[in-house]
Amino acid sequence: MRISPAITQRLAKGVLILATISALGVLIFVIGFVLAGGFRHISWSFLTEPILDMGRGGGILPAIAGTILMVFVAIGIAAPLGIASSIYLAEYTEEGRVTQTIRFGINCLAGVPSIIFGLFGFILFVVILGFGWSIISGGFSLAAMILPTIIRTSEEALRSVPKNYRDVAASLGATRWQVVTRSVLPYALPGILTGVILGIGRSIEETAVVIFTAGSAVQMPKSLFDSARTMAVHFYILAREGISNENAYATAAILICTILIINVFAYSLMHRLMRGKS
Amino acid sequence: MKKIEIKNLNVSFDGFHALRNVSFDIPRNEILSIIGPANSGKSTILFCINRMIERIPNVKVEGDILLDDRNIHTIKDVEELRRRIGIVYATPIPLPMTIKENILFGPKLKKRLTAAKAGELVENSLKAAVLWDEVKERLDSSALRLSGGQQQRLCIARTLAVKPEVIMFDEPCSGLDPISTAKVEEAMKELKKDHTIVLVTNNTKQAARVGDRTAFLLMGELIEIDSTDKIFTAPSKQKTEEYVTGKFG
Amino acid sequence: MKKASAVLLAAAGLVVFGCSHPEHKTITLAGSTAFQPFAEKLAEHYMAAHKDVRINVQGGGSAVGIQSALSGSAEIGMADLLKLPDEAASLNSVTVARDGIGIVVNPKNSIVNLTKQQAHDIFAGKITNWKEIGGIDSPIRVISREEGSGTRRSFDKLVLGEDKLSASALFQNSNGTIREAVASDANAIGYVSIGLINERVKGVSYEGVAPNNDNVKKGIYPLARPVFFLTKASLNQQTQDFIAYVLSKEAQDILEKEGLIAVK
Amino acid sequence: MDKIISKLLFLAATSSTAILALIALFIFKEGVPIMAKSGLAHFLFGNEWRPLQGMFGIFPFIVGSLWITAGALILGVPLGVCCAVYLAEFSPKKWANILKPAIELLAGIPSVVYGFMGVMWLAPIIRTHLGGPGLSILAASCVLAIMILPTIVGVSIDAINAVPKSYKEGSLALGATEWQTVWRVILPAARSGILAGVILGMGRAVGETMAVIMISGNATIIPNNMLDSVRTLTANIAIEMGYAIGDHRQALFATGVVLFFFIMGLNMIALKFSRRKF
Amino acid sequence: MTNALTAKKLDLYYGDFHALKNVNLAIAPKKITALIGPSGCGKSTLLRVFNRMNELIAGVKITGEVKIFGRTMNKINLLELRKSVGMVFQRPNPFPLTIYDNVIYGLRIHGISKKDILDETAFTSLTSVGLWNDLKDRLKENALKLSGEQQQRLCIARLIALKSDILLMDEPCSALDPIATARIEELMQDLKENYTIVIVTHNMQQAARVSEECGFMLLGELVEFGNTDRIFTAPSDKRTEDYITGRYG
Repeated sequence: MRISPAITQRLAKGVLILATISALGVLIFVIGFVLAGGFRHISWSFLTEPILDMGRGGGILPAIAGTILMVFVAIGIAAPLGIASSIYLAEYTEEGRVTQTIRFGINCLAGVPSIIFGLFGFILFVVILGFGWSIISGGFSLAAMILPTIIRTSEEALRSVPKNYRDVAASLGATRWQVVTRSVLPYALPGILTGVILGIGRSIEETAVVIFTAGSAVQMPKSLFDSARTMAVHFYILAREGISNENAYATAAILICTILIINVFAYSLMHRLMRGKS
Repeated sequence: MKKIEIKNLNVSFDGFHALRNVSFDIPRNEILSIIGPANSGKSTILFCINRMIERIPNVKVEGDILLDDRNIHTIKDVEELRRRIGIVYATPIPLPMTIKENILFGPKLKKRLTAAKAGELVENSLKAAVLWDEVKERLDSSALRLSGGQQQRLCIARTLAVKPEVIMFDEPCSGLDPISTAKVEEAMKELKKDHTIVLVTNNTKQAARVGDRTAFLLMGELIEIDSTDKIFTAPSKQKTEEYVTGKFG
Repeated sequence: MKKASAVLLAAAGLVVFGCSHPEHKTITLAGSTAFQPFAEKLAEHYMAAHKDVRINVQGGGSAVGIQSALSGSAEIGMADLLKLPDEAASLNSVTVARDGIGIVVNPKNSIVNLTKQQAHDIFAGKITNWKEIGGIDSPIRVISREEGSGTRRSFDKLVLGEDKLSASALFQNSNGTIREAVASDANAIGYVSIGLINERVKGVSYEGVAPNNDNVKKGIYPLARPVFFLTKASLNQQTQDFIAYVLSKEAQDILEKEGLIAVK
Repeated sequence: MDKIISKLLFLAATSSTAILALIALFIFKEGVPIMAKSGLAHFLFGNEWRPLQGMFGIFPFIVGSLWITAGALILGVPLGVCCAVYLAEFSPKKWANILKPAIELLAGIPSVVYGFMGVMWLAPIIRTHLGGPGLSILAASCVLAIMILPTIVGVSIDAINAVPKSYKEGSLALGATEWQTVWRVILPAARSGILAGVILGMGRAVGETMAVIMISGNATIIPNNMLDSVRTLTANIAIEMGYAIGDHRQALFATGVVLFFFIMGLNMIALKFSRRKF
Repeated sequence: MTNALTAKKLDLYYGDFHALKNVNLAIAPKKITALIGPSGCGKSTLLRVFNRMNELIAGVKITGEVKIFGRTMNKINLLELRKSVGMVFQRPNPFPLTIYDNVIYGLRIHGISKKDILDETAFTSLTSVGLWNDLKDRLKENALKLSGEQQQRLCIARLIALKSDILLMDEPCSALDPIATARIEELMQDLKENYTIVIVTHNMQQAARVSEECGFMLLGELVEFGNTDRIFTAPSDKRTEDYITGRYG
């Protein structure tokens, strides 16, 4: 017996919907669980006080500061480098042996596990260059880790700008750099931003790299050469060592909120940018 | 007086021979129409003349093109060449910015403009493209809100703003209604007083209406070039006659 | 373009800020994760009294302690080992505290005492079910520290002697995680610093002696190892001052209060 | 001027490859000697990991990584692909526009949070209902399946969207149902792209560290079934790095070398798939 | 004889945009009917009404009555409708499957899986589009390796395999060169023995060459419909005359 296509269609659709719902269910469960467990313990002082008694008491201000500084360093290096790379790949060269090699490097780097970036950062920045466990070491290592993400998304964004715009600019006598800066970059900006946001997200959530390269000092960092812990590391230590489940949940809740806010902010910003362009 | 001279032009993309041994002249202050069915290489000729073809990967160009008796490949500053030879594309491509910014895009690439100079330039360019009266009230609104015909004339105005000597039109009316088409054609006739004009079109009737001379291209080969009257009334090649009477294409 | 240059400027500013070396004197401690929380505590007290000094405490493990002392990336390396390895021969070592190791089980477990032989057999994988030593009929889940940990080395030496750890043992990489793992699994057995035993796990007597600091001090509870501070031969003044502080009565009292055994 | 810009951009573009080379250099320099010393075959296929006794056999970890990864793929791929098909082809556009970023958000939740949730929820459930230590291959696979979901969904949606609209039109115009169109034309056409996504997800699963340490129990034996505890290559590096000296430390870097080759291999396969035209 | 397709008071909106305005027409069976008009006039939209492909686009609203061989279109099962009203697209769109799988795709989705029937159909359909002799040894090759013309023939073969009654062709030759175009036009002449063909083209000459009946559309209106020869020689509407004499388009 042949099942009629219409019924097959309905069955298949049911399965697909079920799969989508369960995937979303997991998301909602994880976020909901963490937020529900964490919000009770969040207070203004939790956000603004130093870490006391290994995290059992006080707040998480140093971890917040550490996170921000480390992300800042990582993005400050990876974004310009990554965007420049993507401009080279998308606008300045033809596909060939050179781009193949470069692309191979990017793809491989994208696949390197974070623990390897941790080892690498530890050897190069912490030991050989003598930065010690520090925000600088952590930021540099994170920058290496997020570089491929930024390159890939930016390149895609550049390529999605209609070819016509380049032709028009070139036909009006724009140099290659003018074509890029005046008629490509402005329209690729939302996409590039997405890449940067992804990079920020990955830096915020990364734990292994940070533990290996930035250490886990609880004090407020006074310079970029100080060791610091990020919120993700703080959460890991609190939860793993059973130091304080309340504070662990609270930290995780703040962490997830941060990521949510960054995403929502980025999407709305992108929407605004897009609206101006079409 | 010839403005542009094309000698033995051969172009191939990835092994596809797009133009074979094409040679002809483009006279000064005239409209030359290039006609032929789709994919016969009409637009490719235009891209060779302003060297936009160099932006396409894996393309091989042989032969010489002379602009005012100077080989364009000896011109170091390719941007300068493209300023001297403007192009208007088949579909209007306004950049997603205001009307004014669109017009000033080209001039601003070269130098800064005072507000007065810029205003003057915008007005003159739009007037020459027969668009001024329709948009003078809303120069600062987005160019994307204009109708198709207005967009195309805006693109002409944008090309004019860099003061080119030659203007090439690549099927400029294929998406336009009768009235807009007539306006664009009117603008072209107006422009030939000061410019040399090359018009690529697949509308043979349009070529008959506006062209002083007409070239017929078929599958990469130049079949015939002559005065427009001659091409449409007494062509010397059978293929030309078949095409202009609609036997194929 | 303006935006791009603003970003560049900001980045440049960041680098300058980063390069201006801090004016306060910094001491970095790194090493033993078991001692890290205590060191942090001492640092907190010391810095409160000496505003010009900054103490950085890093974990990493005893091996990291030895290495960072050797390489100079930390002024003080912390290690909790029965015996220092040969690599550390060139370093000055000073014992700052002693730490007992308590065998812990889940509070639901009825076992209260293990003989030396029983502990040895459980951790060596020879006894695999709780009923063999009078408990309920369920498999024993041995949880140990990872290879190289100071606590692990000391424990292996003291309990297992020359024998190997059970092949099916699970591993956790800190005292806290062992405690959490044992707290959540009714069949688990592990070992942690005595100071970390709390209501979530049950400390088991060893040869009839309860795991607490008094018994360690009296010398009747044998599972304990020293904590060393390792330094290079030449020391700067602030580091010497800090070590002196750690050995002072005040600091040693703090350690006692937190669950370690003072050396003086 | 344009020449200088071009050179600078080229330099930026090579940075990824340079970083990759540096990583390889450092990891290999530290790791290769011990592999030579204990013999490559012994190192790769030895069953005993007793670094203090000089026994460096990482075979159990290779097996562990493979088990966990395979489990994650078996659970995650069908779910992810179904989700992608639904969002790309069936769901109302409005939903897709909200749900796609929502699922991408899953990627932004720190892996340690997933690990912690696994320890708190999944492990006890498995321990009480299925037996074993709870901290097991099964638990780790479940957690990783959720973690690789965003990668698989994202890449698969892109692959499906990249299938020319004309195929869909052609099929529908022949009287096919939407499901028939998806099953017979779109999925085959998007196959290579989806496979590339799966391999990327696999890379993430192999490379994940912190969540796996928390949830897999880290035993050094070769597992017999899904309920046994195992240790992965990444976990081996991360948990012992702090205590490793001399040969032991080199052996951990050597584990990194193996991991590196593993990932490179996966990437090359992914590259091959993503290059292949329909 | 019942008309193959009829439309009465057909209006179509894309959101706010009124794309088809009160279209009334009747298309005779076993003839070739051409729809001409400048880009954006609604001719493709009209064509897509007949197999309900417009409904894939969000925000489409259709009013009026469409009948197929006398049956009201909306009462026919959508899948059956699309089976009997086949469509050939502007760009050849064979599936990325083997040639064989492409031809018998329609049969498979409609539940036929007997190998001998499939083989038989592959043979007859490929024969009737003139591909069998060239491709009989290459049936297992990927269809995307074929030339543009072969691909377009293959797409027609797919419909013949399904025994569609009506073939809708949406600018089927616009991606082909003149020689391939001529050959597809020839094929259409062969097919009209058994099929009703509706072709949309922006190439007036093509409409004049191949069709027996012709409709001229402008800005969503069907301006004129009738015998092709008459439309091209003695159009009754001024707008039609302007278009066919090349005033615009």
